Amino acid sequence: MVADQDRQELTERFHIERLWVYYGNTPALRDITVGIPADAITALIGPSGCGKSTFIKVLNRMNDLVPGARITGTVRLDGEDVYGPGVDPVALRRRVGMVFQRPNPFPMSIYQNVAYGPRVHGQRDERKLRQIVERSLRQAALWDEVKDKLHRPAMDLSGGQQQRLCIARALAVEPEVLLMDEPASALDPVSTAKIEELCQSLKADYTIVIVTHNMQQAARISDRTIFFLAGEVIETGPTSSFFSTPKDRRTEDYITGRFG
Amino acid sequence: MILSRRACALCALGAAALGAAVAGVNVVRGALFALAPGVGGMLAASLAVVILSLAAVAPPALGVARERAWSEPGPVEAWLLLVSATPALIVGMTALVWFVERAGLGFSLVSGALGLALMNLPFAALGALQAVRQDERSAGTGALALGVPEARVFRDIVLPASAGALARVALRAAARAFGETAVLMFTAGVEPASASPRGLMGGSATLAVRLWYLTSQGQGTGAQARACALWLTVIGVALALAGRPREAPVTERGR
Amino acid sequence: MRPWSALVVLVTGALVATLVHEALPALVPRALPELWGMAFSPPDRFGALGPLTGSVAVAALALALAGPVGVGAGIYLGSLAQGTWARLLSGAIDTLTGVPAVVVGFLATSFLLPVLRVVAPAGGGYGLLPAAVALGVMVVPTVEGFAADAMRAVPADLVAGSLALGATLEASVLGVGVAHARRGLSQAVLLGTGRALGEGMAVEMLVGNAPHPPALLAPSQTLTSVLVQQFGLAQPRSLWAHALAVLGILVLALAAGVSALGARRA
Amino acid sequence: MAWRWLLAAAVLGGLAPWLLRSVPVRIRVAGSTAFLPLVLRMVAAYRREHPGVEIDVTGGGSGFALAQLQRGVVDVGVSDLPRAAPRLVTRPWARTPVLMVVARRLGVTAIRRSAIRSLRGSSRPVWPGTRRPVIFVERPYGSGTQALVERWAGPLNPRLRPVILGANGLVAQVVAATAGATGFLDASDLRADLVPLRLDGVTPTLANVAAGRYPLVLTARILTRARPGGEVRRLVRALTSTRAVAAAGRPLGYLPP
Repeated sequence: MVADQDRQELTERFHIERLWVYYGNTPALRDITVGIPADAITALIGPSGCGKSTFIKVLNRMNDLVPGARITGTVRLDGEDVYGPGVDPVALRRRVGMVFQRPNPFPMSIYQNVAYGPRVHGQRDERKLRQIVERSLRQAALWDEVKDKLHRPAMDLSGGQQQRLCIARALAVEPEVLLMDEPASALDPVSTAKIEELCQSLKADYTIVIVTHNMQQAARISDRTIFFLAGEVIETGPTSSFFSTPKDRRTEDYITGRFG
Repeated sequence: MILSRRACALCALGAAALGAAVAGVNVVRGALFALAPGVGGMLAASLAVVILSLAAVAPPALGVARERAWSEPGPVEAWLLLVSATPALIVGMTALVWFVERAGLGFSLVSGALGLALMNLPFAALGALQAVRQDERSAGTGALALGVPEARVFRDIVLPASAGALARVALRAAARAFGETAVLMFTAGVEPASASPRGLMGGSATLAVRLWYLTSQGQGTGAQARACALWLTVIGVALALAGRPREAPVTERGR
Repeated sequence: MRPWSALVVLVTGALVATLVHEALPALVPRALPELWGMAFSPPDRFGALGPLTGSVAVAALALALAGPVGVGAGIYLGSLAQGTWARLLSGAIDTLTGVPAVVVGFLATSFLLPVLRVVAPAGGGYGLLPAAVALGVMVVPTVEGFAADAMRAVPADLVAGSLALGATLEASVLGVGVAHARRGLSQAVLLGTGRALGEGMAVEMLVGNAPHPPALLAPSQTLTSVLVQQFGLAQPRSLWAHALAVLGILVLALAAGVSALGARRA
Repeated sequence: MAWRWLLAAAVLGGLAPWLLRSVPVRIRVAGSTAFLPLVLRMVAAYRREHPGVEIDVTGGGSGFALAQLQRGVVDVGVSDLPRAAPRLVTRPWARTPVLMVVARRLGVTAIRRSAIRSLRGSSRPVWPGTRRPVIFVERPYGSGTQALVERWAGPLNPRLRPVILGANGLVAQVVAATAGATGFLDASDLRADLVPLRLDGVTPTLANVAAGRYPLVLTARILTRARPGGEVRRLVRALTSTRAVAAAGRPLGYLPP
């Protein structure tokens, strides 16, 4: 038992302890203690309003931008307190990339969308930038579709392509973690399948946290699942056992569709 | 039912008729006098103060927009909303004390432009804020998530994304300034520009102030007054129409 | 607060402070002769009540004229309107937005005053009535805009619910929709009133500016008309100038107060 | 970052008036609208002789000129007000007759001072010989014309409700349009549908003003702050030259003091 826990500590990328998040005086997350393993896909599931989106935004401090939000407890990334004094949220977000529910390409060309991040972070060499753009677009499985129109506006792409562009954009700054907030919920089934495939191929190099509404999706792609309900973590475990033998009654109710 | 649909439409058409009358009468009666002597100089003076005032109001308005783009509306917005109801006349009185008298700028186009900028300040700041917050696809948030500093995101992503909305705010501010009388009366003077241009430090009548002055001198029937009215209407309406906010198309319900 | 926001708040705050500072010497008790008199007539009579009544009366009258038109157009454009007529109407109202106040005043002096001069020769046609008509024309777009916004904010489900009961579209919008937007519609009228209270130039051209109790068709005063005429004439730091600043505070308080009442969200 | 910009703007703003003012010499003249035609004519002549000097001329009225002189916004003022202005230097400048006018169709052409006084003092004034009520069109406080008229013709009965108009041009417009109305204005605002009344049997002409026969004469003064600087002093000296006023004024209806 002790040995098992130790092994888990070693491979944990994020460790969250006694985390409370309040909006005004209303707690949105209550006393969360959970770990997120490195080089694996962790799925966050739960009904709407259960706090999973809040949770993911805590990880890269996007929550700082939500007015009236206040947190207590600790969030550690590789052992370092994310909310500690002297931590620059801007630098943190470079390490922890994020993809949003609705694709939100910048009002620029496809090429510039991907090159923007590295350029802001100091990459001036155009040849290197071109390499980064190509590599990121290949990683996001978009290269073949856009290589002939790199300088067309990103807004001309289809929704699914735009979302993969946003993933490429996030990958271009070489993050260690990739947060995805329901990345496929606004997409058609074909695009969704492509995004899922993409997650699988990225798993080897990145820690991926994905919020999803879709339990089949969670079961298909994730290694671990965390179930949120009303701001609390109800159950967490390897995806395989999570869906086959849930320990908590509420988890079972949720995954069998009895509520939510 | 107190109001029938027809009554609504009739009320609305009444408003439309008023609008058409205002515009139409001016165009027809003013057309012949559009080039009355002195009008060219005043048109130039009007445009100059408007452009100068926009240049003066843009940095603070965009500055506020940048600083508050990602914050929830708070006391700053509440205050701006409150003071945006300040009547132009009150702004003019203050501008007379501040710019004309204390700063020693005298009755001049510079004073006029500063007065107009002061008048438009809350309006422009609120408008710019609304414009940048309208970034619907939240591309700005996407850039923040890449670890780009806020100031950079604002410059590179939010500004281009909201350029259209910002331009419309600027056009509306220009329309307000172009037709403004109370502020300019106290800051830029009422006499028509002379044949020799007197520069930005000289006082000069703008179209709106001149029209008020002529009317209140009992010379409202003259060619110059009509020409002023014509230019004011044509340019004012053009600016207002060009700057009208894009709203969602009227939703078609039921039927 | 961050620098630009601080600057903007400071400058706008200083504007109010300047006005109060100018008025201060007149605000000590008994500094102004006849502060509550009906006539503001320098050099010795600084009655604020007359201009104040004039301002309130002219704004109320203007809204009595423009309110129904503006609200009606707002309801129509915000919910019922479809197709060409709606586009024409909203274009016309947007056009009206762009017509400067001074042009409205000019047109009223050219076309309305001569007619009223025949009706009431003793007053030269001047009075609250022509001023209110001009103001009414000016505030129609304001009222229409906010009224239409209020109607657009009515949840579509609400109207649909009424339609589902077999009510006609008109009945649904006017019954259920207007009931829901009632607060927003009254706010539209308040915002229009705020604008009417602060408008000076057109009123000054039409109201007659005589220090008498307000009348529909005889020269009267409003706060703004007194300020337009006299602010440039009063010697700085004279009792007259301080008294004018007091009128300025009244205008600001009225206009901003009524607008704030209108802008307050539920 | 923004602080730096603000600092720069503040410094620039502080320096701006000085920077901008140090460009060419600029003299600001404002004053009585009744005398504006004469001011404009004389300033135009002065500009031709002194091309390096910028002169802005604004009407605005005597009260406006006094107030703005005291604010330091205007350098030279033209006032036809009798009231003294503290700390300002006054020089007599020009005169012009004030006309009492009625609409031509009213049929009145002359009136005596005593008759005007009794009309103005009455609570229900009626034109002699008709039953038409008199409608008084007055000017506001701060108008030199109004001050002169009140001194000569007496105050209005407080129960009357006169029309008060801000400018002589408006007075002309309203009196012409209203039967029974009467008002006072200067010669430059006279129009064909108005009749200037003979007062105490004297026709308002420049000759009668010069001879001292016409009773209603408005006198304008040139005002400056104490000890004006070189360019302003030179302009004032040119403006107040009696010969120049006579030459420029006669065709426009003005006389030297």
